[in-house]
Amino acid sequence: MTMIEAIRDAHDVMMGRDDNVVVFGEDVGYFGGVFRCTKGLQQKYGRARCFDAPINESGIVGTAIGMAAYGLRPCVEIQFADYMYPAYDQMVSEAARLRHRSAGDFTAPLTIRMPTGGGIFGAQTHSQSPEALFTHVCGLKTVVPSNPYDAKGLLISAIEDDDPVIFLEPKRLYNGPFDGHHDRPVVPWSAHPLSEVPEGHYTVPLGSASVRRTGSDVTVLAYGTMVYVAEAAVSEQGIDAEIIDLRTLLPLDTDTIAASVKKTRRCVIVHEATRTSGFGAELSAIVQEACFYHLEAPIERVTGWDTPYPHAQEWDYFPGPERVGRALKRVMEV
Amino acid sequence: MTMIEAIRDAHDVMMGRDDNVVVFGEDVGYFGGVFRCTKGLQQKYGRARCFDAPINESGIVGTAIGMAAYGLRPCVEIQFADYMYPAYDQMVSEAARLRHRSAGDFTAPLTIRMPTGGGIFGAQTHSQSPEALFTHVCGLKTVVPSNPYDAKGLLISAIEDDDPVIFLEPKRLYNGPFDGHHDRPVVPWSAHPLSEVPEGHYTVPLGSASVRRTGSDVTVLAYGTMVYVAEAAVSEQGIDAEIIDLRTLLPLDTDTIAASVKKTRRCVIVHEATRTSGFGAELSAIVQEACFYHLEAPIERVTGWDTPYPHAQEWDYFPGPERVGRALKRVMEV
Amino acid sequence: MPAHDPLNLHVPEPAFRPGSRPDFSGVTIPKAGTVRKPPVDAAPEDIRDLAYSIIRVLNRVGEAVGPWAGQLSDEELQAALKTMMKVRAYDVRMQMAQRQGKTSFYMQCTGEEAIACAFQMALEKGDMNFPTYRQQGLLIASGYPLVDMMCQIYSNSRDPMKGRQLPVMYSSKAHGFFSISGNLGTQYPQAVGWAMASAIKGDTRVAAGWIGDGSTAESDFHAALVFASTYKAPVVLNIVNNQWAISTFQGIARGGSGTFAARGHGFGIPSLRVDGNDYPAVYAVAKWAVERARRNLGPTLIEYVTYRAAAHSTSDDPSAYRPKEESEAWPLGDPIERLKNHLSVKKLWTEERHTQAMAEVEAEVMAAQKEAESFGTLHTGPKASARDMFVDVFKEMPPHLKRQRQEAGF
Amino acid sequence: MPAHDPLNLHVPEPAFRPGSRPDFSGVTIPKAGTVRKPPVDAAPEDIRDLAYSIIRVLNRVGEAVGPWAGQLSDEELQAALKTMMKVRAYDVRMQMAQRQGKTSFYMQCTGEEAIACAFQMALEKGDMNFPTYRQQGLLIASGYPLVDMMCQIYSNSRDPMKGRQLPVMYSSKAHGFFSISGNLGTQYPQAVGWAMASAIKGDTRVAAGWIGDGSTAESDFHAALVFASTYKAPVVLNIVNNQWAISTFQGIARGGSGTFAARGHGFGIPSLRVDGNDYPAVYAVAKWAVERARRNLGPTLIEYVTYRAAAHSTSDDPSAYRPKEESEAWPLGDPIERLKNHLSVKKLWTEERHTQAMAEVEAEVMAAQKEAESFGTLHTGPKASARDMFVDVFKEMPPHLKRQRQEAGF
Ligand SMILES: Cc1ncc(C[n+]2csc(CCOP(=O)(O)OP(=O)(O)O)c2C)c(N)n1
Ligand SMILES: Cc1ncc(C[n+]2csc(CCOP(=O)(O)OP(=O)(O)O)c2C)c(N)n1
Ligand SMILES: [Mg+2]
Ligand SMILES: [Mg+2]
Repeated sequence: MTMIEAIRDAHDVMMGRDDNVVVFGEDVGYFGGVFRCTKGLQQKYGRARCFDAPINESGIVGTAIGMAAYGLRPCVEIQFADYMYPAYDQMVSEAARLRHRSAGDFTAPLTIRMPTGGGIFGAQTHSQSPEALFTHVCGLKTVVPSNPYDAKGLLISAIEDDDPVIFLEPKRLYNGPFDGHHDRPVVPWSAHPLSEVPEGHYTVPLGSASVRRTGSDVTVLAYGTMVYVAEAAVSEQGIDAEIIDLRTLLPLDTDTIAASVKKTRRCVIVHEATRTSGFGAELSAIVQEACFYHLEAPIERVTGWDTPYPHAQEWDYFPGPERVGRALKRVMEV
Repeated sequence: MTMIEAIRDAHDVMMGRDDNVVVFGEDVGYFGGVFRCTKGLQQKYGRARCFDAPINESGIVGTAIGMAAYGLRPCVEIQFADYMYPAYDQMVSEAARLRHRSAGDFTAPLTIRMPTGGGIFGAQTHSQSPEALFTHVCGLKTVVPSNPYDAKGLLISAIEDDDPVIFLEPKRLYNGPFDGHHDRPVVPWSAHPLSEVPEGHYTVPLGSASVRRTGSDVTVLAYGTMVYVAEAAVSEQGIDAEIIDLRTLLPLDTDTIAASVKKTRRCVIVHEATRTSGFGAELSAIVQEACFYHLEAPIERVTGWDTPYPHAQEWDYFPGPERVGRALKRVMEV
Repeated sequence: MPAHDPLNLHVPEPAFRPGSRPDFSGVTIPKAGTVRKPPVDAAPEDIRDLAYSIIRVLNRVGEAVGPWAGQLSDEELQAALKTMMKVRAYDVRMQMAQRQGKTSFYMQCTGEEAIACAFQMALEKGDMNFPTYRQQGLLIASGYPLVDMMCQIYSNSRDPMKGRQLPVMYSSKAHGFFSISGNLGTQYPQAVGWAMASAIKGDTRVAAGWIGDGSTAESDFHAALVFASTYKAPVVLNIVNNQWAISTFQGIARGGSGTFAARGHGFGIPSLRVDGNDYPAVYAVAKWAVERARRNLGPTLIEYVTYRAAAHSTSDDPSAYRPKEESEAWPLGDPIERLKNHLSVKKLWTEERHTQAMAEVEAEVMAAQKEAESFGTLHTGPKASARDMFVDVFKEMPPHLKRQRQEAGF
Repeated sequence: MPAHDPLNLHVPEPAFRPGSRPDFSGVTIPKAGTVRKPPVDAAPEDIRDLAYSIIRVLNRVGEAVGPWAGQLSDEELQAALKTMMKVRAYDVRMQMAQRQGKTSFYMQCTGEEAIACAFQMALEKGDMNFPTYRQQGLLIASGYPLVDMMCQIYSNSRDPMKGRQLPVMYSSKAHGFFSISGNLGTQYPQAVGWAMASAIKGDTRVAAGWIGDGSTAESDFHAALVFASTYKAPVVLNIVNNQWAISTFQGIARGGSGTFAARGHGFGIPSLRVDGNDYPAVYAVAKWAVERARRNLGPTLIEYVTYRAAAHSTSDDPSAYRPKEESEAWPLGDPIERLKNHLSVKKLWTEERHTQAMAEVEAEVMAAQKEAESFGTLHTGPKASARDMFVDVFKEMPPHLKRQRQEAGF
C-alpha cells in the first residue's frame, strides 16, 4: 500500500466503526482530495459524512471544533500545511485550550491532517513544514508518520484520541520512500517492507518513537522524509548510527531518545523546516539537558535554511543525504 | 518616563519626522489605545494618520501590508499578543515573504506592536508570550524591549527598518520594572535609571543585546520582564552572574551570547512563554553549538509551564526569582 | 489622463464625543407593532426589508402591539422581569466585588438584559449557546446556580473552571452554555459546526451563536456565515449591537452598511433586526428563528439593537470617549423599566410588588455571594489548586507535563 | 416539547457530474443591453438589483447594445481581440512547455481572457492590481514583456523572481501588478490597504483586488470588505466566478446567496454582476467602478460570470469531477469568439485578418519563448542562482543567514 492508500484506509476503517467520524475539507468530498487521500469515502458513507468544504481553513477547523464539542470525531484536511495559517487561531486559541479552559466540560477530539514538506517543486506555498508552530502550543498533539504502516496506525490513534491531533503527512512520501537522491529513479512503496499494511483496525500509539536502525556511534533524530535521508546518509558514510524515527513530536518519546544518545554519545538532528526555532532546537535542548554528561561532540542540526522554500533551488535547500553525511562525519571526527 | 510614555513618544517622533508613518489598530485613535500607547496622536496628526480599526487583526495587518507596499510605514497595534493569531497568516505568508518572493519588487516596512506576557491576572487570553512563533518565521524581525530607553530607541529603529518588525511589549513592565516579587510594593519607572529617555530622535539598533550585569560565574539569557526577575534572582543568590538582555531575538546577537558563555562556562535561559519549542530551545541549541567545549554544566531553561496561562495560579505559573534562583544554584553546584 | 482631485481617507466618527450633548431625535425608530411577521419558511429574498427596520412590540405607553406580540403568558412575563432584575443585581454585586479587590475583573451587561434572558426562553433543553462574555443572562435565565457563577468570578476552590479562566468565562454544557473564549468571534463558526453536527446525526437540537457589533468585523464572522449558508445549518446567529466596542463606535465595524443585520443578505440568510430592549420582541423573534432552525429551514441572523449602558469592563472608563449622558439619551430605554411598565399597564405589577421582587433578588444574590465567598475569593481564603493547573491540558497527562509538575513541586 | 422531525445536513451538489449531460437551458441569462446603467454616484441601496442580474453588451448576433455599449473605439476593439489571442497563445505554449518538462507547473486562464484584458484597459498608469494566479491577462494587456513572464515560468537565470517562486507567481510594480501569493485571499485586504494609502497621501491612484469564486469563502474576503466599506477605500474588488474551485463547484462557496455580487450588499458597497466573457461589458463596468474609486466615491464589488474552460492547473484533470462537455455547453460562450464575431459584424475583422493575427501572435509568443529558453529552463541550461536564495529574506543579510550561506557553500 502507498501512504495515500494507507491514509484512505485509516479513514475507511474509522468511518466504518464509528458513526461519529466525519471527514471534510477542500475538494475532499466528490473528488476525494487533491492527493486522493479521501477517495471513495463520500460514495461509501454519504454526503453528510464526507463532504467538500468552502475554502476557509478557519471555518473548517472552527466548525470541526463545534462538531467535536457536540460529540463527533471530525477528521479534516487542510489542503497543504502552508494553508493552515488562517486556521491557526482556531487551533491554538480554541481546539488546544477547550478542555483546559472548560475544566473538561467540553473537549475537542478532532484530527487535522495536512500534507507537509517539499521535494515536489511546490515552492514556498506547497512545501512548508510548520511542526514547530504546533509543538509550541500546549494542548495539541503533533504526529508525523514516515511510512504506510505507521500512517494508518497513527491516524487511527489520532482519530480515536480524545484530544486534538495535528497529523502532518510528508507529501514527498505519499508514493514512495524518498531518500533525497532526487536524481535517481523514484522508488515505489511496494519495494519497502513498511508498505505492508494489515487490513482493518490496528493502532500505532501516539508518543512512541521507533528505532529504525540500531547503532552505536551516533544517534540521528529524524521524522517524516528525513528518516530515509538519514538512512541514505548513514549507509553512504558507513557509520554505525542509530536512527530514531520520532513519529510523534508531542508527546515526545524522550526516554527512547535519551537512552540512545547516552549510548552513542553523539547526536545529529535532521529536519526539513527552517532552522531557527525549528523543532530541532527543542530536540537539541532536550538532548543536552538529558545527556549533557554523556555527549562527546556538539549536537548538530541539519535543517532547511532560514529562507522561504525556493522553487528552482529546491535541492539546494533540501537537507539531503550529502549534508546529513557531512554532519555525521563532523560529529564522528570529534 | 514610563514605558508607555516612551512608546508613545517614539510614535510621536516618527510621525513628526515622516509623513509616511501611520498608526492604527483597535481603540488606537480617539481613545489612544487600551494601554494608552497612542494617546494624543490622532489629535496631533489627524484622523487619516492615526485611527481606530475594525476588530479584525488580519485586516489590520493585511491593509498595513498594502500600505507598506504603497510606500507608507504603518505601525499597527494588536491589542494583546494573544489576539495576533487571526493575523498570523498575513504576517507569515505575506509580510515576511514579500521582499523575497517579489525579489525586492515590493517590500513590507511595517511594525506590528503588541503587549505580551502575564503578571496582570489576565489569564490565558491576556498573558501570552508568542515570540517563538515569530522567530521561526524567516523574514520577520522580533524585538522585546525591557525598559523605556530601549523601548523608544528600538521602536524608532523598528519603524525605520525596511523589513517587517514584530515589537513585543511586556505589559507588566509598562508602568514599572517588575522583578516577579508580586507581593512587594510596585516599583515605578521613575526610580530606575533606564527611565531617562532623551527627547527627540535616537535609535537602539536592532540585533544587538545589552549586558545588564557583568559577571563571571554564569550567563543568564533573558528579555523583557525576565531581565528584572533574573536581576532579583542573581542578587538574592549572591551569584556573580552575567545578565544579558537580548532585546532583539531575531536577528540575534549570538556574538555577545557566545562570548559571555565562553567566559562563564554556564548558562541559564529564562522566559515566560511555555517551554516546549519556546525561544529558550533555540537559545539552548545555539549556546550548545557555539560553546560546547566550554560548558561545565547543562544549560538550564526556566520558563512558563506547558499549560495555558492560568488566572488564580498566576504566580505558580510565572517563572519568578525563586525558580530562577534554584536553577542558578543547580548550575553553580556542578 | 484627466486631472483628478486628490483622494482623502474617510474615517467614520460617532455623532457624539465627551463634551457634546447627545441628541438622538434624528434617529428614526419604527413604531412598535408596525413591522410585519412573515411565515417562518418565508424566502430570504422576500423579507430583506426586515434587516433595515426594527421589530418592536412594546409601545411608548407600555402596551404590547402588532403581529409579534402576545407570545408570552402573564406568568412568563412576570418571571421574565424578575430574571432580568436578578441579572442586574448580580452584575451590581460582582462589579462591587471586583472594586473591593475580591477578584481581578468583571463585565456587566447593564441595559442588555432582555436579549439573553428572552432568547434563552426560546430554546429547549439540549440546545446550545455559543456566547460572548456579555450573555450572563443566558445562564441565569436557564437556572444555572448563582453560586457557581460567583465561584468562577472568584477563581476560588469551588470554581467550576478551577481558577484557570478569567472571571466571566463560564462554561456549562448542562445548561447549554458553551465555554466562553477570550478571543472574539471564534465561537461563531463553532456554533455553526455544532449545529451541523446535530443535522449530521439526525438530531433535533439547534445552536445559537452570539457576537458583538464590533466583533462582526472579525473574519470568523464570515466563516460562520459561509458555512451556515452552504450547509443550511440549524443555527441562530445573534448580533448584539450595543453601539460600542470598548471605545470604538459601531460605525467602524458597520462601515457603509445601514445595519448589521444586512450582512446576512449576501448569504441568502433571513436577517431580522429587533429592539433589544424590548423583552417580548426579542422573545418573539428568537422563537421565530429557533423554529426555522428546528424545522431544518436553515440559519437566521438577528441584530439586537441595544446600548451598552455600563463600562466595557472593570478596566474601562467610558467617560474618556463618549458623553456621560449618552446612555440616558439613548432612545430605546431600559429593558427592565420597559417590561415593568408593560406589566403595570397590564395590571400585573405594582410598585410594591417591584420593591418586594427587588428585595427578593437582592437577598438571593447576597446569599449566593456569601456562600461563594465561603469557598474563597481571588486573594483570600481557599484557593484553586496549583497542582490542578497541569490537569486537562490533555485527557491524560503526558510525561513532560508530569515532569514539569514535579519540578514545580505541586 | 413538540416532537420534531430529525434534521439533516444539506450539502449542495453541482447540477452535472461526469456521466450526466450538461444542460443550461434552465439558466436565465438577461438579454444583452437590458440592464440599466446608473450614474457612478448612485446610492448603493438604489442599485441592489444590479447584483442579481448580468450586465451584457454583446448580443447573440454580435452587436453591442444597450446603455453599457459604445465605450471603445474600433482600434481599441481590434487591439483587444489581439491581446486576448495573445494571452491564449501564451497559455497554450506554456502549458505545452510544462508537459515537455521545461517547468514544474502552469495555470491557464482559458475562457476568462476578457476579464483581465478589459479591466487592465480601464486603469491608468500608477494604479495597482492585486491579482490571483489567473490574471496573466493583466500583465499581457499592460505590455509586460512575454519573455520576462516566460523566464519566471522557467525559473531560469533571467527570472525576475530569481527562481524562488512557483511558476505563474509574477510580480511587476512597474506594470501595476502586485506580487502574487499562493495563499488565497490574502491579497484582497492588501489591495484595500494600498488604496487607503493612496487616500491617506492625497494621491489619485486606485487599486484593484482580484479573487476567485471559491476564494470568496476565505476570511480575508470579509476583512477586505469591512475595511473598504468603513474607510471608503478607492478600490475595485473583483470576483472572478468561473464556476469552479479546483473540483468544487461555486455553490459550496456561494451557499444560499443567489450571486457572489450580493455579498457586497451587507457592506453598503455597490455591487455589479457582469458577463465576464463579453469584453465590452467588462470594460464598461470596470470603467464605471474605477471612476467611482477615482472620484473618492469608494469601493465597488464586481462579479464576473465566466467559466474555467481548462483544468485548474497542470496538476489537475477535471474529467474526474465534471462532464467534459460542460465547457462547450456553458451558455456565455467564448470571449475571443464573441469579440471576433462582434468585429466581423462591424466589418472590422475578417477570417483572413484573423488567420493573420493568429500567425502574428503565435510568432511573437514563439520568438519570446525561444529567447526565454536561451536563459534556461527549470532543469536545463543556465539556472537561477542558489546563492541568491539567501538574498532578500531581509534587506540586509543578518549574520545567521551569512553563516548559513557559508555552511551551504554557495
Ligand atoms: C481577537 C480579539 N481581538 C481583540 C480583542 C480585545 N477586545 C475584547 S472586547 C473588545 C470589544 C468587542 O466589542 P463588541 O464585539 O461590540 O462586544 P461588546 O463588548 O460591546 O459586548 C475587544 C476589541 C479580543 N478579545 N479578541
Ligand atoms: C489559503 C489557501 N487555501 C487553499 C489553497 C489551495 N487552492 C489553490 S487554488 C484553489 C481553488 C481556488 O478557486 P477559485 O478561488 O475559484 O479560483 P480559480 O482557481 O477558479 O481561479 C485552492 C483550494 C490555497 N492556495 N490557499
Ligand atoms: Mg458592542
Ligand atoms: Mg473559480
